[in-house]
Amino acid sequence: MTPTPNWLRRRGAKPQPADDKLWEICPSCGERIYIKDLDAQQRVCPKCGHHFRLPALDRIALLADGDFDEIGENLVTGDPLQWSDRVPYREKTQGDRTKSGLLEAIVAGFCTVEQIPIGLGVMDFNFRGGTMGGVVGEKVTLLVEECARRRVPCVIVTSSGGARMEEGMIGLMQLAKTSGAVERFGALGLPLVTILTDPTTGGVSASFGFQGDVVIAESGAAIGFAGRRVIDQTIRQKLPEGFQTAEFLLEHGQVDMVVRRSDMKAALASVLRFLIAKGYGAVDVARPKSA
Amino acid sequence: MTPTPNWLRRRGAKPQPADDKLWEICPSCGERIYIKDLDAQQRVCPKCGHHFRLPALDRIALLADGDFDEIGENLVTGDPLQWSDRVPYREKTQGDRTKSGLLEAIVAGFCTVEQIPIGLGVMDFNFRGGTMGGVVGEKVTLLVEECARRRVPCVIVTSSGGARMEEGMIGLMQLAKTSGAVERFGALGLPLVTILTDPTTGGVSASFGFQGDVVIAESGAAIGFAGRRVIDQTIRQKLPEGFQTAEFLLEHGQVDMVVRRSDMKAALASVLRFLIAKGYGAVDVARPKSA
Amino acid sequence: MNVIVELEKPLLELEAKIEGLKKLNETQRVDFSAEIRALNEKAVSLEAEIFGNLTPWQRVHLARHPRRPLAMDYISKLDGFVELHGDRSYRDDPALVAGYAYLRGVPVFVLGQQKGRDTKENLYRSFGMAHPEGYRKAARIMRLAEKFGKPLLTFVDTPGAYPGIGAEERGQAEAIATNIKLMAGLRTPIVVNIVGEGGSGGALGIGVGDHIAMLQHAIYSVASPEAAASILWRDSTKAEEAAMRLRLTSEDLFEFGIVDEVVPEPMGGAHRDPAKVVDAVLAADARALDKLMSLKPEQLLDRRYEKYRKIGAHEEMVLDRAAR
Amino acid sequence: MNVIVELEKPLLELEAKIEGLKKLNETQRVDFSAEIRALNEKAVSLEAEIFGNLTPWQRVHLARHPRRPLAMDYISKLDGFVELHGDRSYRDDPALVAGYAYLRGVPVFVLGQQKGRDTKENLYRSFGMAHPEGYRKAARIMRLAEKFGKPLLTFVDTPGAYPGIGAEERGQAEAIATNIKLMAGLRTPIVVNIVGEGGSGGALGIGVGDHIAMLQHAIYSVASPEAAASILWRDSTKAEEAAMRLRLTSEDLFEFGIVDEVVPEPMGGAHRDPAKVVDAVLAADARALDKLMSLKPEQLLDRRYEKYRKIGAHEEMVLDRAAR
Ligand SMILES: [Zn+2]
Ligand SMILES: [Zn+2]
Repeated sequence: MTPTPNWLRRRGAKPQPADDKLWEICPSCGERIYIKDLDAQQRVCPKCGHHFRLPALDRIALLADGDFDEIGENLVTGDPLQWSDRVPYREKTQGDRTKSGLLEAIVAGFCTVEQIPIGLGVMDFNFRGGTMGGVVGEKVTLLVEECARRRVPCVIVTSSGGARMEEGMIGLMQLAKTSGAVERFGALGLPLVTILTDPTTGGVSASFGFQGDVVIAESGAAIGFAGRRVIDQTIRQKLPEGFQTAEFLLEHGQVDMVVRRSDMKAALASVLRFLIAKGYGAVDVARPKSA
Repeated sequence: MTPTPNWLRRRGAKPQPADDKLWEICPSCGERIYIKDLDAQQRVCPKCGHHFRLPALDRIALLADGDFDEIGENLVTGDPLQWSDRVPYREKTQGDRTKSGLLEAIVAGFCTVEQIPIGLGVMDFNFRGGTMGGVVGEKVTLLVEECARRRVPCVIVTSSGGARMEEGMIGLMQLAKTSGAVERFGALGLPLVTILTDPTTGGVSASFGFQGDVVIAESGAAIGFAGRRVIDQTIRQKLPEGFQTAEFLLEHGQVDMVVRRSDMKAALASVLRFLIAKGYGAVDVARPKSA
Repeated sequence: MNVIVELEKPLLELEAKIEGLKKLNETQRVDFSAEIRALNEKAVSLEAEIFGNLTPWQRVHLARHPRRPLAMDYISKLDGFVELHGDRSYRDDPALVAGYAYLRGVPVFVLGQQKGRDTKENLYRSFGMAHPEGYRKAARIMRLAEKFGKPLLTFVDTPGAYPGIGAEERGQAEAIATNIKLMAGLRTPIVVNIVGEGGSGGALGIGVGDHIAMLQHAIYSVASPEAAASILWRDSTKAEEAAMRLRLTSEDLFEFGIVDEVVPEPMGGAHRDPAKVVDAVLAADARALDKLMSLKPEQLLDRRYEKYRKIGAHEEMVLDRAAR
Repeated sequence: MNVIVELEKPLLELEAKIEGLKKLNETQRVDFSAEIRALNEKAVSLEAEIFGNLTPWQRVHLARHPRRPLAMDYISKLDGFVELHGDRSYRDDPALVAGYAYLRGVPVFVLGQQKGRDTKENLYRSFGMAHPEGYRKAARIMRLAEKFGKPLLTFVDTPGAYPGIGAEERGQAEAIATNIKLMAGLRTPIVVNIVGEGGSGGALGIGVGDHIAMLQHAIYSVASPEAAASILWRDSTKAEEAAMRLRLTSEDLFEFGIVDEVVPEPMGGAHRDPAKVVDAVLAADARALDKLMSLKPEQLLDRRYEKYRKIGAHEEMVLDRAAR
């Protein structure tokens, strides 16, 4: 991985894992890998190529050329349901902050990818399983709206178990809220490219995840609508080999391409460069309402 | 059936069948039916409800309230390929004229259906198996263009084996020509309703047949793209029960409804009345280019 | 077993007894009117006792009551309903009914999630859980509604989108995502009715609109209580607790600004007087449409955008490096 | 067996002999140049003899020649081709390749019907016969081309749309009908290349455009000769006769105004010099695009409409009641 960029240094040190684990076991081939080796390899198993989940800041470092101007960085959830089960929701999110080093399950901002200016949102599974509550919905909406104002493409990297239970219907409504922003954005002739990474299910796949003009899936990612457990309980039959993997979705016509992490930046840049290239006719773009 | 309307009397007597058959055998139940009984029953088997094919003029009499103003009624094919196999194409079409009482495989014009003014095109299987050559394409195009000018819905009743072999690529190009007209018509916010009757396959199903805003299939009609023989030769396996019937297509999501002949006029009028009813907002209709 | 069906048993027995007495009163020429009056009073107080203070879990069961009016009970009371079938690509999905009709003379396209009344119909209708082809049929109808300038009326009643192999293979997520975006930008008024169960993204797939009316005892939830319990605690038997926490009742959602109108039900729930409830819902829809039809398309779309734009629950944190 | 493969055998043998002599000439230091010259002259006259006057049926086989350049041979010579997959609903169809690339610096969306080079690949690609999901993938790409203002470049090479149970169940007719209408109104330039077999509606499903270029020895027919013979005479062995009557060569179609440009092939067909043919096709496309890109959308669409509007073959008959 490239040396830590300035914006990342400004954010402060990466969180330390709670336990002082030195290595991880590859769930695919069983290889025992030193964490610092894994991190140096973009968290891809050096033996079998299995893609471990990537924290949002690492993903940004992987895709952005250099600086990253974050937006909505100080938004935190208001706990609208005053939720408390074993542990109050506010305590849970406090734990997620420690675990992920983030205030919420998405980091959004502006950067360039191979010199192409874009808005970039990256979800992080370490924060509440990447679930979408009011803050994720708000930040995605802000990002898309700001991309529209700046007339730049929008890229969203998803990793999410769906809508966040602890915010109830506020969570579900973020599907409609973000979709409204995506709809207006698309009408301007600007591209939304989504990158679905492990895992992308539920409300995030059923909203902006699959609303991309081009939908890229990362190798091996689990992608779908319903979770495996729910499907198991409903149909009580064996699921097919490779069910809900990126490759399975490609075969079933659901995604444009499956890309390995090492090729992701180049693939994304190629798609973006093409979509924004000067083509035929002037796309009928309304002027922005505010600068 | 209602008494012969004026426009039909003006066209002259119906053609007499070449042989002096008095009865037909129902292909579905084997019942022997006197032809005049069959005609009196809209050519529906009184025993099992099997729908025999309906000549274009009978179909118009069934659907139109009264008068029918024909357009393109004197168009005949120019034999662009100078086609001759066992019999020259010009002789074949001469035979079709005698058999069908028509100059070509479609009759097009304007009428009202339950007081709703529409353009109506009706294909006739007795003329070259209802195939589409240059004349059918031209008449469909004229009809759709004239519907656009008059701002009335367009209804097309199909019965066709597809593009006409004897006109070669001129025939195939009618798919593109008619589709161009349908595309412009649709952009005006005016409805195209198609009624697929037995049989509708090949180039007609693959153009305006399935381009209707609402697609109605007549009970029991064979509808599809490829002919059964071609499919048999390609896959060499048993075709499923009821394959390519109207009911099969309904189950597979291809048509909006399956309607019996006796209910067809009411069903069509209901759809048209709804689609043209004053709704929300002014549909952004460009003014016609010429009156 | 439905807990409401259990709860209401003594009430139904009492009512049967009253009916019996009434019949005797008429046929036997014996005067039971005093007894009837007493039993009626008892019934009213029993009803209030049973239904006066339902828990969220009981409300869930009321929303799933086997005799509760279903989508087609509303749709069939519109004038001249005609069903339109198919997604034009794969299959006609009976779990999602589509068509056109007239509401108090206004031509509308209609969508509804339809459960079955018995096992056979439930299998046919997949218990009201639509497959991707159902949502794609709905998308086709939405586009027709826009093209022909007809408002869209939807009736939501689903445990959720169907979770199965074929549904995943054919892109359940994509189908719902497409519909939500389509409804967000549809240039015609959309009135949504939550009449039974509003289950998650499967409900929202026909549930984005300008006016969201919800029956008093319908529920609408980010996930079914069973699924939520399974997701939160890996224990679907904790559904009752989930129901309590999820804030899925009409009162909750009205308070959150997620539903615009709560349509009252008779004491004991919609199934106690279906005809009246159907009328009340359609009357609410007619009022809402009347208002929406007067808006220009741009107003309508701005209003719809703002409606969802403001639903959230975020606070600004004073940035403090130590807190991160 | 391909009749051209048979016909060209003596020529290939002669050419092998010449190659052998050339090698000897270089390595053995014996001068065979006179012999080589004589054999070369013989080869040229043999080539002219074989290919100078092909029948339509032989032309059909030339268009189906196993070594003829296929869609991907053209597409892979565009700059930076990236494949995009899937119809987002059912399946990615390998018979219809989609993606984007640059043609002489111009960003274009690309569609091509791809046959296989061997049995295995042919099974994978369904012999270049697309299913409905292939046409629906194409439709998705067409809409992207319009949304992002990129011209569309298509390469037609198919015996026809796949005729099978699944294809019919999933609406082959609807899929093609949708595409033809979509292309008729698509607000971006469309350049179509008929490079091998143009088979019926299956070809037209990606074949409506502003400029139709056709390789000299490609064919384009209302139905394959075999299917036409079967339809006309219920005898598919009469395909040779059908080929003759159908007027399916580039010369015929240029005369009818159905193709706008015929791209010449080397003597003997495209497979005799694939690189040169691929270059010639892409050069023709670049010229066509250059012209089309200067038109305003309304001009472009009017021109496209008129192009197809005028294809016909009708005469006016003086109405005479007796003749009817
Ligand atoms: Zn590994
Ligand atoms: Zn019969």
